[in-house]
Amino acid sequence: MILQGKDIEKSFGGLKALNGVSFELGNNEVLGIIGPNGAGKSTLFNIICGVYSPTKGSIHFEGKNITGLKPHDIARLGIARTFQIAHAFRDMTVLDNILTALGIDEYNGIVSMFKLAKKSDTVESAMSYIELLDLKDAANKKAGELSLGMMRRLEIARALALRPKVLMLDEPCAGLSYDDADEFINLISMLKGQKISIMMVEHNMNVAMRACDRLVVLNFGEKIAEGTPNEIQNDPLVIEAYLGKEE
Amino acid sequence: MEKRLFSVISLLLIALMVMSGCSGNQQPQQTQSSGQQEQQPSPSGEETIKIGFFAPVTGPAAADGESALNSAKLAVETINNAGGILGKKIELVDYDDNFKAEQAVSIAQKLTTSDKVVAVVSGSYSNPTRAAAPVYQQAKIPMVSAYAEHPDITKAGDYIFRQSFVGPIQGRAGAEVAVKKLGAKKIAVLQVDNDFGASLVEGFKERVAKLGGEVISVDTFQLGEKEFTPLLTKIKNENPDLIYMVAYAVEGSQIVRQMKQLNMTVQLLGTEGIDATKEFFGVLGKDVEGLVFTTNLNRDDTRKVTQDYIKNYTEKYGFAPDMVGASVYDSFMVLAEAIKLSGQATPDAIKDGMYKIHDFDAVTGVITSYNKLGEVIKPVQVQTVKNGEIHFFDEITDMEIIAPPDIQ
Amino acid sequence: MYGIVVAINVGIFAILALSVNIITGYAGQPNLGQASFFGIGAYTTAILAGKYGVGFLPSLIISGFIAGIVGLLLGLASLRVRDDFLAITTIGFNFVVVAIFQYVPFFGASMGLSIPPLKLFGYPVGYVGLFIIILLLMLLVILFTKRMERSWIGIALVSIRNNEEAAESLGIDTRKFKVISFGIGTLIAGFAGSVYAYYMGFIMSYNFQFMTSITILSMAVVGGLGTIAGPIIGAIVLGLAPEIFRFVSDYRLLIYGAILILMMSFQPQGLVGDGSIFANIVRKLRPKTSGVDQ
Amino acid sequence: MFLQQLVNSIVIGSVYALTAMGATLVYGILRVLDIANAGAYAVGAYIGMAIYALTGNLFVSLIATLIISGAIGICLEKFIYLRLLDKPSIVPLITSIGVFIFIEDLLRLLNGPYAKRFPAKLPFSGIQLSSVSIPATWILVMVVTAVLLFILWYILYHTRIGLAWRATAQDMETAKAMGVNINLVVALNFLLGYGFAAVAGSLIGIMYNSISPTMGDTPAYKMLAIIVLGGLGNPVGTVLAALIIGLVETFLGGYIGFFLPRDAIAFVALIIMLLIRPKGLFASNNA
Repeated sequence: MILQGKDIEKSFGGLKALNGVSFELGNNEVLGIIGPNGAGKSTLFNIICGVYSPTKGSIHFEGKNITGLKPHDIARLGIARTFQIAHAFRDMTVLDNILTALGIDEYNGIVSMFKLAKKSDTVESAMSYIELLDLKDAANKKAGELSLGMMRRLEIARALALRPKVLMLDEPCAGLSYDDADEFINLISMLKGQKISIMMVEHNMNVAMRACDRLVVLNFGEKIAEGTPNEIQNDPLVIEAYLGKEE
Repeated sequence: MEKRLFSVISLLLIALMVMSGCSGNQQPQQTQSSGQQEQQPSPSGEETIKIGFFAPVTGPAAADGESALNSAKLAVETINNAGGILGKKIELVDYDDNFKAEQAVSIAQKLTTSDKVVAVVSGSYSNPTRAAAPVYQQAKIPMVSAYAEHPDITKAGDYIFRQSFVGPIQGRAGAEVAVKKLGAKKIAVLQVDNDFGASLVEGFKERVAKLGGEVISVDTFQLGEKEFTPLLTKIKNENPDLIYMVAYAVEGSQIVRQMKQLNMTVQLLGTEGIDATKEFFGVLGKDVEGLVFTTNLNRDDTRKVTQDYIKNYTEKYGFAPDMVGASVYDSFMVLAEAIKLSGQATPDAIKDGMYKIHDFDAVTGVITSYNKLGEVIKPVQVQTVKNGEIHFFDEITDMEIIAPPDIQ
Repeated sequence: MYGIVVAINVGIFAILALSVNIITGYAGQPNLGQASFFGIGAYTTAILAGKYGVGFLPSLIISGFIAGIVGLLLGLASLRVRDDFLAITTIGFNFVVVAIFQYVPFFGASMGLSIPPLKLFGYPVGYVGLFIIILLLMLLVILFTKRMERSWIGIALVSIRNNEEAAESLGIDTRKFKVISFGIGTLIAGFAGSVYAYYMGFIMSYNFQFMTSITILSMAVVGGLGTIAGPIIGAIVLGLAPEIFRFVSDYRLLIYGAILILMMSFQPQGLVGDGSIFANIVRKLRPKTSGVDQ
Repeated sequence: MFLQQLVNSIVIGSVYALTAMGATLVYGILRVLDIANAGAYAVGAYIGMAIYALTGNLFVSLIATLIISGAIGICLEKFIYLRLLDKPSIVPLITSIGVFIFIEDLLRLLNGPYAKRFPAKLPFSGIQLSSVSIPATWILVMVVTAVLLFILWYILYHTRIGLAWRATAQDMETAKAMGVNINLVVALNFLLGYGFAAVAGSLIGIMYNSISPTMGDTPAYKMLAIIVLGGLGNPVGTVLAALIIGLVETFLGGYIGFFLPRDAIAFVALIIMLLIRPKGLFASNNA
């Protein structure tokens, strides 16, 4: 087990967005968080990444309590993330986008931050991530000029460049075509081969079923089910949560 | 990457060369600054005497700038129509400083090096004039400051003169009028917060104390302020005998109007700052009856220079001149007189001529002389408004009051 | 001589435009109060050199550091506000600083402060000497910015400008870097202020008003934010405009306003900014380089 | 004295409210800090004076000022602002400063630098209640401000176009998706935004009996402080903030005297407020 959440509670004003949610992410596992709109998926995701701090409960990473740390601290510990809405650095080239992540060890010191960034070995290492995600032709293009699918790949490449132990993906397939989504699922299995644990929020059931080893289902801020895709598929509570609205 | 840095630097150098080239073209044979200041014939062949001028024609003080420029043009026209000086015509080289000290400094350089004027009149405020004064001093080109008040201006050196009273003199004169003529004991001061306001109030407070009056409150406001009711309501409550208002026309006119709106009838004493026919009296019309103010232009002066100036200005521009205009006009007349006295139109001769001026008949009164610091010695005029017109009220000639600071 | 004086003016404003460029151009934090740090630098020098007879180099350095420290503090305070709120906070800061200069007698209040002419090793430094000092200072600033652009801090700042959340997710402490950018940008403005004080010989609070901040920022924007050549070219164009258009003196401001409108309408990236006509030409002419530093 | 100062502060506050309303409206929709709105303020004073001199009817001249200046605003929007919306916010800001400088200097060239009178004859006279005086011009300012703000409030909260305005102010993309005619909303916004500023300019001209090309200088930045205090783009907040600033300035000046320039007071208040409530005194909750 690499990442663990215990009884996480979060309220905004009077509204409870999360109510006592716990989860565990095993080593080299792909865990999916699913649930209907407003279930609290994104809130949970943002709490893990340090954007919000929980009202109650705690997060542990490799046994260490990381509750309330800032996003940049969490990134430095080895938890990388992507965003639901593409967050590429649009004015920067694809290469520079990746470089940004490679500087993670240099941003702390006032001297080291003035070290040259584009040393040949750093650029080489950046190029390896670019090649890994098949972005080589676009390496010197501005990120803002990329297609949505490419931008998502860029974000994943950038997150991987942090050399994380855990990769958090926020609806990585939203807005992608069927083919792109397919490609994405292949990518996930490739990453698994590289000993990275993955936790993803996914709205698209189909993608979640295919990509994940295990799923956690949220509804109205509470965990209503947990298990393998097969178990979840047949869970009456889950079916009700997803289809209940149609009544 | 390196290449780009070089291209930036070379671009910069090219720009600089172009710039220095520009100024170089205008003065091909002059490599050293202000070495020999011989009077040179103008390119047209006709010999002229070039006099430089700068004023805030654009920007927040554009109204004073225009008054100043109008009078500068009128002065040059008047002199030239009378045959010029020493048989030569005057050529006006005028610039707009946009109310900015930086621009006044570059204008000073332009006037002294590329335009090669023999003397300069400042038609601007203290900040630009004060910043430019050392440049003229260093270039050894005499400059006459027409109406800037800052005491330090003339301290730049012996080539710098002032045509208006240095701040504290007018303040002392105001105190004299307030206490002795208007019989005020308790006085409230309402002051614009800049060097003009500060230096006048300094002299005023000192003299009021000496004469046994009391300044019960000093309130300041910033340039461009329009709303005085909070301050006036406060002053009304203090019930003073007189309000000493050190303000410019725009603010001063609002003070008068708002006093009226608040039914305040207390006597008001103003300064030359409000002496702007268009800006102050134009806006107020007949609402300023009984106002008394210190200035340097006496409208009832029967001397021909003054009456001619008022008449010619009004004819040319369609409205009556103000203190700013009169001071600028006089600055040119004084320079012309200095040239006549020394018989030569070179900067050094003009400077020496300025110190020789004695009992000169200027629009703004008879100038006794300029002291060693370059400060003018002349009486302070006190004017009042009667039936919507500006008239003589008093004249302060007491040397104890009007003697400017001098080099010890 | 006139050319030199104009060049000094342009040079000082080029340094200022470069300084605001670090905060607004690279880090993307709007700053409409840069003139206040320019003023803090100038007033520090006026007090040190004018009142206490401190020499040029110590005055220059202390002026820069005081401006930089105040800038750090403003940067810290500004972390609570963003974008347009930050823009207006910096305007407010400018007004408060000018008010302090204008009212506190120690700062000369409404009478301003005088600065003795600059002397080095006992010899007076004329305009030419001052111009060389300004060129050197500008060169230092350019070299520094260049280095910054190519190092991790430059990448961090640009990433913050692009997307704060994403930068944070990559281990960049955005708060720290924003504050650092304020510190560096205002430090440079303080240096510019110090030289300006020597150049003018006399300063008043009016010189450091909000409108001066606008002038500085306009130069950086018109030239091209986030580039090095941009602010310099902007300072040259907008700095020379009032001098070039002297022959139409009455219409000078009108033309100045029109330049701003036209530039922003047709070249909002600035004259040499990314995607401007000029930058595209350069991009086409130049062979592709990998941009690797050895 | 207290009552008099209270009346003073209400007049000052109403003037601020009307002046800042234009910039608030523009910000509410376009998210542009519109310094040029202060240009409309000065233009409005000149147009108002010219039409009043022509017709002698104050009511007609105020309405005409509103419409003509509003039309100028729509032109600025169509030809300048609309194409800058996707640019970084600094670009429209610098543009609006350019427009402001241009307008101010154009006024100086057309009308000369000297202040001019705006002597309007009012159909009623001032009020004198024991020690409190309320001049006729003040009554005019307060009444016109109240009427205009009421009309604005009615449009915003009780008409379909007002609903569309509020939807657009919340989120322009969503409003567009929901079928709101964005062009119409933006045009109305500029009509009112510039119209209000122009009427404010006219009223100030009458109140001080003085108009000059540079009269927009102070409002140009002061209204920024007020619209931020009011929560940037929140019309109701702007009115409250304007009244509060009027009150604070008056009572500080009236009892202690100004230890800072009056404008600095507004900005000090602003900075303190931003440090305590970073989104403005009256920021709407969903901001």
